[in-house]
Amino acid sequence: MASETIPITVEFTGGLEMLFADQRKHSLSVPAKDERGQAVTVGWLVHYLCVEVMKDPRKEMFVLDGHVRPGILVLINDADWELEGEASYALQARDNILFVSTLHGG
Amino acid sequence: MASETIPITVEFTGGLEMLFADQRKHSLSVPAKDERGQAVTVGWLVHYLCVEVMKDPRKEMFVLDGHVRPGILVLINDADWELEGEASYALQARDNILFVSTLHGG
Amino acid sequence: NGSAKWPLLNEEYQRYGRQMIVPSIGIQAGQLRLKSSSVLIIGAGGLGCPAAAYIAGAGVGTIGIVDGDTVETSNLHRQILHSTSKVGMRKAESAISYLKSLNPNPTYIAHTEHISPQNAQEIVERYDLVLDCTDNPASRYLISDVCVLLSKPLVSASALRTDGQLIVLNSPPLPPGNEAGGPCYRCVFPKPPPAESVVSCGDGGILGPVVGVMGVLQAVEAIKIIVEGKLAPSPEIQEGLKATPTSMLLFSALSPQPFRSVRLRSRRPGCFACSKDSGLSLEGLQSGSLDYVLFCGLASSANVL
Amino acid sequence: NGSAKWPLLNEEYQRYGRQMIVPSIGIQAGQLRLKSSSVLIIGAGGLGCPAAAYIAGAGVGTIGIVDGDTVETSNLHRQILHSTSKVGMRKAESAISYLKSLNPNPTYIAHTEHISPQNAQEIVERYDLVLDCTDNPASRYLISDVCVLLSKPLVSASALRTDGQLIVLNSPPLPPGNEAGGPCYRCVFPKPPPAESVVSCGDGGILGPVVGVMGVLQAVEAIKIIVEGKLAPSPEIQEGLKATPTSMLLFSALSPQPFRSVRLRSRRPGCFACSKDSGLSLEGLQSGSLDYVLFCGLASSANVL
Ligand SMILES: [Zn+2]
Ligand SMILES: [Zn+2]
Repeated sequence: MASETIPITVEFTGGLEMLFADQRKHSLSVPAKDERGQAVTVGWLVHYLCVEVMKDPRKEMFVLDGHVRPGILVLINDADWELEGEASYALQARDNILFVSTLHGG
Repeated sequence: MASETIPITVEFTGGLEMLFADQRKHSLSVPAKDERGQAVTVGWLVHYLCVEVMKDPRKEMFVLDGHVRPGILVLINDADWELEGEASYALQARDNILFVSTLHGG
Repeated sequence: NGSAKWPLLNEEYQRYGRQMIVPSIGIQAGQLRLKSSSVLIIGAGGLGCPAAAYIAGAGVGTIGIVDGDTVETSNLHRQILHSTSKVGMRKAESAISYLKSLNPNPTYIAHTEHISPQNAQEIVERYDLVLDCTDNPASRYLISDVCVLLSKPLVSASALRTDGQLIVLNSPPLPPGNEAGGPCYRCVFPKPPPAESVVSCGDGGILGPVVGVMGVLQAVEAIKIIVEGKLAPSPEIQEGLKATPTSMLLFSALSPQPFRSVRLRSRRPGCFACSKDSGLSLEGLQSGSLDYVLFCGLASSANVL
Repeated sequence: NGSAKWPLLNEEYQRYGRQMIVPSIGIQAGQLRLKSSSVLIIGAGGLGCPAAAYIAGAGVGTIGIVDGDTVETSNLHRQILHSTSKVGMRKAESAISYLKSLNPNPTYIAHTEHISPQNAQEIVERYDLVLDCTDNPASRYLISDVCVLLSKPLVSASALRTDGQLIVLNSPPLPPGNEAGGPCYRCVFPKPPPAESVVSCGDGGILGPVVGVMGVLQAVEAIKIIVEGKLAPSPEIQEGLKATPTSMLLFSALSPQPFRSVRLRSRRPGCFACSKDSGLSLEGLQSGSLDYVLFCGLASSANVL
């Protein structure tokens, strides 16, 4: 049980991919439960990405004060995470989590 | 068993929707088996759409000589039906079948 | 005058004939709506140039262009209304000289200044619909706020490198406090990004046709809003409206699936701009009590369009 | 000259700087590839106008425009390189006069005639890449065939009413019989549509920015092919290539999900044009043994661009 994992897809766009080795699409297997035995959430995933996946030292370009930094939209299966319970949303197998950095150029 | 149905989505674009009451997206329940007890195929669906769904009398704009007319692409879950066995592809629940009339204007 | 038998001039039937016969435009109703509407394009750069060309081509009656900049050589790979001989000229005037030669029928108004809290009301209130074609967060918050205060639908786009984004805001454009209105920029982005995370096209680069696609798509959305009669919903229609979510279109030119639509929220309860607790007012805007540059951080303040 | 320290002129660094710093372009390699490439745009209408503007803006070295038509007022809502004062002028020349004022650096070549089996080889062989911006099936089959025979990648788009389609064909442009090449138009559409099912923009109507979006997207695809070095894969690269499927981008302006990418096939075994059993030859084309108008049916023959 402790080693049960769920497959998810994480994508970055709008320049965020540059913080993740220039890779837009990441197929990940994440543990089904966190260290306290709770189902893993998107909030957990953000921390996991920051600590385990992101090699770029500029962590503050992704997470600021413990939250996804302002100007980044989080989409769960193409819907704003605010429609899905935000950070507390429990990850399901084959979920697609998309992080979009808002662009301002024109 | 005889009344078992499968839910599919059929879409028309590129002007074909005008032959189908100007409706681009149709949610249909089709019988799981044809009159001979075989799993229904896309070929069966084309005939069904032509006879049961299409109200426009210009049938030859959709089916010609028993086949989907030249200039219409058939996509099964967003892939050319030639990659999926063409007319003999057996429909699955929640399949999306898209008919695209090729455009020539510019 | 919609009841007149030939409500358009002969030249107009010729010029707009190909779009008038598109069923969703409507032979005369749609074209008359375009002719009687007014559109403000804020920014005559990589987004504003292609957007303006198609909005003028389609026969929108009044078109305003806001830009305080002058044309530079480095603009020309993507700002296709300008030309080499216009380097040094005001962008708003350069753009209008092109638009007049494409279609002399519309009334064109050049606003050769950057949009600011002081001039925003005076400029925006003369138009029915606004296109945000600017290039920095401070302008984007200001434009959204003034569109909420003046009940104007807002078509907003942005681009950088090989990516683009498009979002229709405040549509339907209902008064602050009416949760059936479309969300505003602050509903989607309540806090501005840290200044050091904001990259301009000047610093990050931009592929010309990438920003071009986004600008043309702004014209598509603007024409749809006008032709479908959604500029200002009548009070009866407002009664029946429910909370309106919006969607954002993402474009990544290098991706095998280059476009993606994502569902965003409807108006945010407690939004600083569009909720019943709104802290915005036209007086506050005029008096300078809202400092957008400070709000967005100084690093992005170099060039407030 | 890629090894020279400053292989571009000072004006070019200024003009193209914003796109040169996009990582996928490459500061100098990508820009030099654009400068040394040549692109043929067949059709200076609703697709060709915006495509040409961004291809010229980006600094492609040689740009040819093929069009036998003259500018009409009814073109101007969507054919944004022309202008009211150019009504009656040859479209190819009108377009080039605009392009020169946007960017004087490229070499521009006007082909003021419709493409035909007789002139196609002579025109197309001078260019590295072709954009099909025409408006009828006979031209589309002819252009695809000649691109297969001359090994040119082909970026093809079309539009009608509020819909558009985009497909990259013959990319990589390997010789007929090499199944690793990209599919051609005949692989996807082995039989032409019945003539009575073909609707032109003149008859069916077209929303200007809808065809505009498709034309700008053609420029995006053309620039990607050039910058990524895919114009003519070297023999070593050809060895390792596998069958290349293609995809088609569908645009429906009125749909809540306006864009959709669908996967199409790779080269069709037995394709009349690109398989080892190809029935095509340059001699056959020249001699008129292939009658494209007859092949596509007379109803579409009124205006073979
Ligand atoms: Zn709001
Ligand atoms: Zn072929």
